[in-house]
Amino acid sequence: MNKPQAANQTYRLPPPLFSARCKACWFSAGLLVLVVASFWSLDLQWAQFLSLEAAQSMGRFLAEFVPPDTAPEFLKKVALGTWETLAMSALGTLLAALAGLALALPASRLHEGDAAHGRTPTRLLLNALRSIPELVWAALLLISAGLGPFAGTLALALHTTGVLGRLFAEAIENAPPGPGDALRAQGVGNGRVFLYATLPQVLPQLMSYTLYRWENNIRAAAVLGVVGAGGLGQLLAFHMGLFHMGKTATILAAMLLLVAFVDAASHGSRRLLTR
Amino acid sequence: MNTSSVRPPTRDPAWLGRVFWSLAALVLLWPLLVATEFRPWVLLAPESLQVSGHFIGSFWPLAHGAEFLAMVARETWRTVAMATAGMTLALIIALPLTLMSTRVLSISALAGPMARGPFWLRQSVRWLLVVLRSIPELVWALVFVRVVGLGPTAGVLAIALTYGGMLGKVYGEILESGETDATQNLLRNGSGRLQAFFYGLLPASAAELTSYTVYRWECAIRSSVVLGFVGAGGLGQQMDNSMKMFNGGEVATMLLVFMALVALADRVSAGLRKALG
Amino acid sequence: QQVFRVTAIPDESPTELARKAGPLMQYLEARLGMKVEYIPVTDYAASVEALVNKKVDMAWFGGFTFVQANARSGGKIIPLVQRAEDEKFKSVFITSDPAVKTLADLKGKDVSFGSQSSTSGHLMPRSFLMEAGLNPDKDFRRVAYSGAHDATIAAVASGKVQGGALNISVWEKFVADKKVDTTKVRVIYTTPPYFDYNWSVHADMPAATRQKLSDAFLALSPATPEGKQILDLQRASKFVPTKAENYKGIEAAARSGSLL
Amino acid sequence: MNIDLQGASARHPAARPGAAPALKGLTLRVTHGEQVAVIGPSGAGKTTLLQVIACAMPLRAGTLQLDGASPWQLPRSALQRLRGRLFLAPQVPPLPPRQRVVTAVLAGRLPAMGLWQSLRSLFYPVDIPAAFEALDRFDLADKLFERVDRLSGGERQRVGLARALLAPASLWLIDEPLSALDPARARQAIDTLLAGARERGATLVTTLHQVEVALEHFPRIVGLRDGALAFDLPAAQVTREHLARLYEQHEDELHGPAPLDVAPLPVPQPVVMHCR
Amino acid sequence: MNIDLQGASARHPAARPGAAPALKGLTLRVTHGEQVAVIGPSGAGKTTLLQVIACAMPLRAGTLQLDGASPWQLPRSALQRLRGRLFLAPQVPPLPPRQRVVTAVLAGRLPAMGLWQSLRSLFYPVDIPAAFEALDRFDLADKLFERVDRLSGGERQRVGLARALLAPASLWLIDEPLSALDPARARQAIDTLLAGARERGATLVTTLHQVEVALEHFPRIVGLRDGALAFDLPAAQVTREHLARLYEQHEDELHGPAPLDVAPLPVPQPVVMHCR
Ligand SMILES: Nc1ncnc2c1ncn2[C@@H]1O[C@H](COP(=O)(O)OP(=O)(O)OP(=O)(O)O)[C@@H](O)[C@H]1O
Ligand SMILES: Nc1ncnc2c1ncn2[C@@H]1O[C@H](COP(=O)(O)OP(=O)(O)OP(=O)(O)O)[C@@H](O)[C@H]1O
Ligand SMILES: [Mg+2]
Ligand SMILES: [Mg+2]
Repeated sequence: MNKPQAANQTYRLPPPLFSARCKACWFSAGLLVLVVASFWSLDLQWAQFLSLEAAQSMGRFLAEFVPPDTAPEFLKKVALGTWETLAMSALGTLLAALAGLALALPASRLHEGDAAHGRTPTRLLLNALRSIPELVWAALLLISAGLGPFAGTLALALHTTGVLGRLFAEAIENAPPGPGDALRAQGVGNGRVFLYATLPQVLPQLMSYTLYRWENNIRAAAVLGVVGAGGLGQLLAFHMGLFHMGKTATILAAMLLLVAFVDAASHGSRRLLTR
Repeated sequence: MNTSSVRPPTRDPAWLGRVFWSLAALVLLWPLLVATEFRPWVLLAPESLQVSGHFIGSFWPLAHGAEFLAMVARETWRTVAMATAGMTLALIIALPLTLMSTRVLSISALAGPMARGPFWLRQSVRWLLVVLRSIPELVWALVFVRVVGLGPTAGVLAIALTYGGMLGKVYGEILESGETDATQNLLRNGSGRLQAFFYGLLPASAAELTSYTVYRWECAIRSSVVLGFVGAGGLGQQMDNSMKMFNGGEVATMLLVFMALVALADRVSAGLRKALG
Repeated sequence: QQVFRVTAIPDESPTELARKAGPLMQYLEARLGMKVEYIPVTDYAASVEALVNKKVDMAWFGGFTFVQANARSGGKIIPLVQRAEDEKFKSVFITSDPAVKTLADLKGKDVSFGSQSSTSGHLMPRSFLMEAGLNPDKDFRRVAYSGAHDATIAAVASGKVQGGALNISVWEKFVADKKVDTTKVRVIYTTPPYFDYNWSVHADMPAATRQKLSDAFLALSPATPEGKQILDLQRASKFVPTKAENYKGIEAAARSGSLL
Repeated sequence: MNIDLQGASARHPAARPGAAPALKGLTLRVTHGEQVAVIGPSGAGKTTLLQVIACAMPLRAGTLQLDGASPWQLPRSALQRLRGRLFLAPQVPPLPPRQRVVTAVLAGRLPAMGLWQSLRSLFYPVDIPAAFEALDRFDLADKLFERVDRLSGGERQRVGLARALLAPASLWLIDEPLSALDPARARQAIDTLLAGARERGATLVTTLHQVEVALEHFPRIVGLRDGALAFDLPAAQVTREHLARLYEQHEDELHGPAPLDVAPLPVPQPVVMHCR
Repeated sequence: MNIDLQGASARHPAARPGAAPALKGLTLRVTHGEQVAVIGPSGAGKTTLLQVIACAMPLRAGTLQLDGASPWQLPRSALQRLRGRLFLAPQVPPLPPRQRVVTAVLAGRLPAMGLWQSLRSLFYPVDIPAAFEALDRFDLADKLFERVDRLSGGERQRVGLARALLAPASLWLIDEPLSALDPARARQAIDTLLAGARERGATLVTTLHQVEVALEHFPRIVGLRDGALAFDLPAAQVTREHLARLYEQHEDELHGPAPLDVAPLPVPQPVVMHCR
């Protein structure tokens, strides 16, 4: 057929990626140094961890967990704490998803020619929200919102807004531009391009980010209890501190169930969405 | 040509479902608001405004004694080192588990449902990941602290276990949510799983995987701060003290350090994305 | 054994504890003739586990933590000495709310204890509240655990909670050092006395070492400059011997509050 | 809408530095209501040309005027209004997966809908009959409530085309409308597009690879090669030689005889031009 | 590779419950080295047929045998080995963005490469000359190191086709290879595919919308309509009536004369069949 003659075959070799490749070398070297320095400077005592003695005391410790406390009164308390944790994390995440979406739009460059004036300040705000751990937010908010789950909910919402806002913005920026460009060429404004072209593409991703954040927040909600923001965490800190191992076991089991439940819910919703 | 004999439908068949689900969402929301005592107006009550205003006012001046700053620098490094070491171990746990659990890389799932064996393997890996991450790192740390005593080992191990679970899961989700046509085409043409991963899946989601990893590293820093609260040392312990004592200046300085760390992580992430994109 | 390790329950901020421990460790080093190391912890339970598992040789316990350690080790923890003040220790309830005058006024308010494992910050105040007919779990709006006595003062002073219960000696020190504004934060109730803190060791410790240790503590006197410095830091007039029976009352209180 | 492109050059922003520009010095005028087919080999710059006209890509050199106005000099709101009068159907139908056909088709009408109405339409499609009718003209009415990612390739392409019928546009830019269609559906699609544009008085610029279809249905043919104009003639005047030269392979010496046996061309027929 | 499909029915798993199956009771035998073109209206089930043969979709009813073996009864490793001998080029080229052309083309050879070699190839392409030669046969050698998302539509399609030349396959299943190509490139592509398959002794099954190309180049034509076989004839025996009936619109009464004026068909020429 049209098979070219060998004599005419010329091809270029790949462009020498020397500079780029070396950037990569530098980066890898830096990363390696960081990792090595971390392990070295912490002087981790693996020997102590892997010793027979440690295994024994670990075994003893775990043995104390049985039998879990199943007194009905205590179970009621745990159920209440579980519900409070669930509500805190769910509402916190919901608020954060709404606020995050609202902030993600100004924080992303929606298309190539977008000047995106609000991008830098919005990202700064998101970073500030995100860099403060939930626990610290909770401690700050406990002062003005009073003890209890409301402060915890707000703390989760604030921190998670920062996280989700950034993740959403990145998902939006990474969405395939084709559908959006087609509408934009028709003069449709940014908001509606988002609703009709970008959102249907990124929605599963946004949902799965939100759902996975929800799982995170359940664990965070447990931590929040330690500073007095209610939920399972408060019970956990109390009983673990007092060596009530049976009760601790019950609480941990409740936590596991809760996360497994959220995991299943998240998985199910994702399946529904990507069907 | 377009005088249709078929009459256009007058109703959207999806309508009823939509109304139902919107109402259901509203009905579900109510008990949540009750359970969390959602009363935003208490934030604006004069006494709480005064209390929080007073505390925020004490943020200035920032604590900047040389000794304090040196301590903060030392503890910051400790925190970062704990996070880095924990993340390294977490990656070692997560990578093989991810490859084992991704549905896209399942050959038997190329057509219809997955075969029994691989399905249960995947499912058990998923469960392992669930167990690893459902116990908060704080609890792992409390357990380890009790068993082997204090120090960073407990913190590093706690981060490694929880984050291994989380990374494994989210990597899987990222890989499955992207475009999978290319990967499936490779598998269908008979390539191996790892080959399909490197040639089809990875190029499509490398940027996202990297930025998620950097983000997790940043989360690990925050976690090691939280672990400081139970005695793993680092910035968290100092933060705990200053918070408890309402020492606004110290709190503010440390908050600024957090922000700087997060900004650094962000910068790294953006740079990597650019290099990979 | 090369190093003698000591720890203390974190009832105050760790920096403060480390400051208090310094001179005492030096003194013990001289008396025992071996290196003494102070290991700070941030968790009451961790200090209990540390002595029970012999990760440390001696620990500064509150009454309740001692009872816990004794129970967990099967009665193998021995209290050596305590401060003279600890024989009749007290707790105080403080408030910053002008409307609160008596314990009963705390009903429906937010109240903060110290750590849940604290004797003077939680167990005894709770026990006396129960005697006064108040059930903290039902009658207060919310119960918080600040974790340490000084943190309780800070929480009350900032208005985060309306009431707090803490160790009287920390309170008196804060008042003496003028670290708290007494026009705003006042004491509304002081509890009857009870036995509290002690220095405990594990029963597996050789009797000779135990003897040396208690001798060292009992020999501390305000007459020598070194003794005075240590006793001041420990907020003690002198150390006296103690025994496990002294803590039966606390154990009973813990059991009746189902905290043990 | 009138298009006036003078000496237009354009490069893709992501193109590598050494690469030739995708359009070089192209001059083209299309008057109101005209129907033009753009043909040319793969990589000639047809898609780029449509993008330039759709104001989706600025020019490196030269000028573009739409109805006498330079779009890139307009204030943003005016540019946006101008774009509302354009309709660009890309080569690959730009359909977000999981969207339903009815929503995807109604999206063509977005420039004419208020914000509130377009929000409402996400919950309950505003004008089902219109969407139905547009789809019906492409023989696809039965897929009205199907999800777009469950359609076959040709069905998807027709959904993309049906959008045009709902767009409030006076310039249609359609990129390879027939690529995934069988001959009968292709004929129907091109008839519908031509008739639709004619009914609305819209200018129609279409790129095509089906030379016979172009010659048969379009009064005017623009040949593009390597980003430059190869010819711009009434369909009746396009000869086999024109086409052979247009599609000639790049490595001339290698494929000596190939360019001349371009697919058997139908004898071009003079076409009655309605709206010229 | 021999294909033996008996009474095959298939449904897409995501299809709505009421929808008709995409393939209904299809029987088709293709012997080793044969070259078959599948034609039919949009939505007829052509893509589905290729997917079924490629073992990408299980059958609802009927049987599939490849070289005498039932793929779905094979153990998994054997099935994967079997797949290594298939090559399926989807309708839309499955190219991950950001990948370079050379890597995308070499990916066709993955089944024949060890893991280590394929990893190495990510850093430095293993066989640049092979990729170059494959691309050159599609007139695309100059884009060897371009990124795939910076190609024009037709270029991307040809990258997808060039993979076939590197695949160690004895059955090529190519879905609409010409949709985005101009006539000259289309002819070149089809020539290359036919010659490539012949050289390797591979069976070739291609879906096509270009009826003339199918009739001219393929010895055997399979007509598919509504998931069922409309005809299965040597190219020389396919008549205008066959085609008219094949592409007839669904709403017959609406488009009375349309089906008969299917695009001008070239007179079918008997073709010498080499590998039958
Ligand atoms: N996004 C892009 N970035 C860089 N270069 C591009 C991009 N898109 C196309 N090109 C290059 O620009 C030139 C013109 O491309 P264009 O898409 O306009 O061709 P076309 O005529 O539409 O071809 P086809 O018929 O294959 O669709 C080609 O050489 C192509 O490689
Ligand atoms: N993923 C899917 N889910 C559900 N139904 C589908 C899916 N893909 C295709 N279908 C339906 O199956 C039928 C056959 O589709 P198929 O893709 O095989 O058609 P085709 O002959 O390739 O058409 P075209 O020429 O348009 O590509 C069509 O009615 C189509 O709507
Ligand atoms: Mg194009
Ligand atoms: Mg198809």
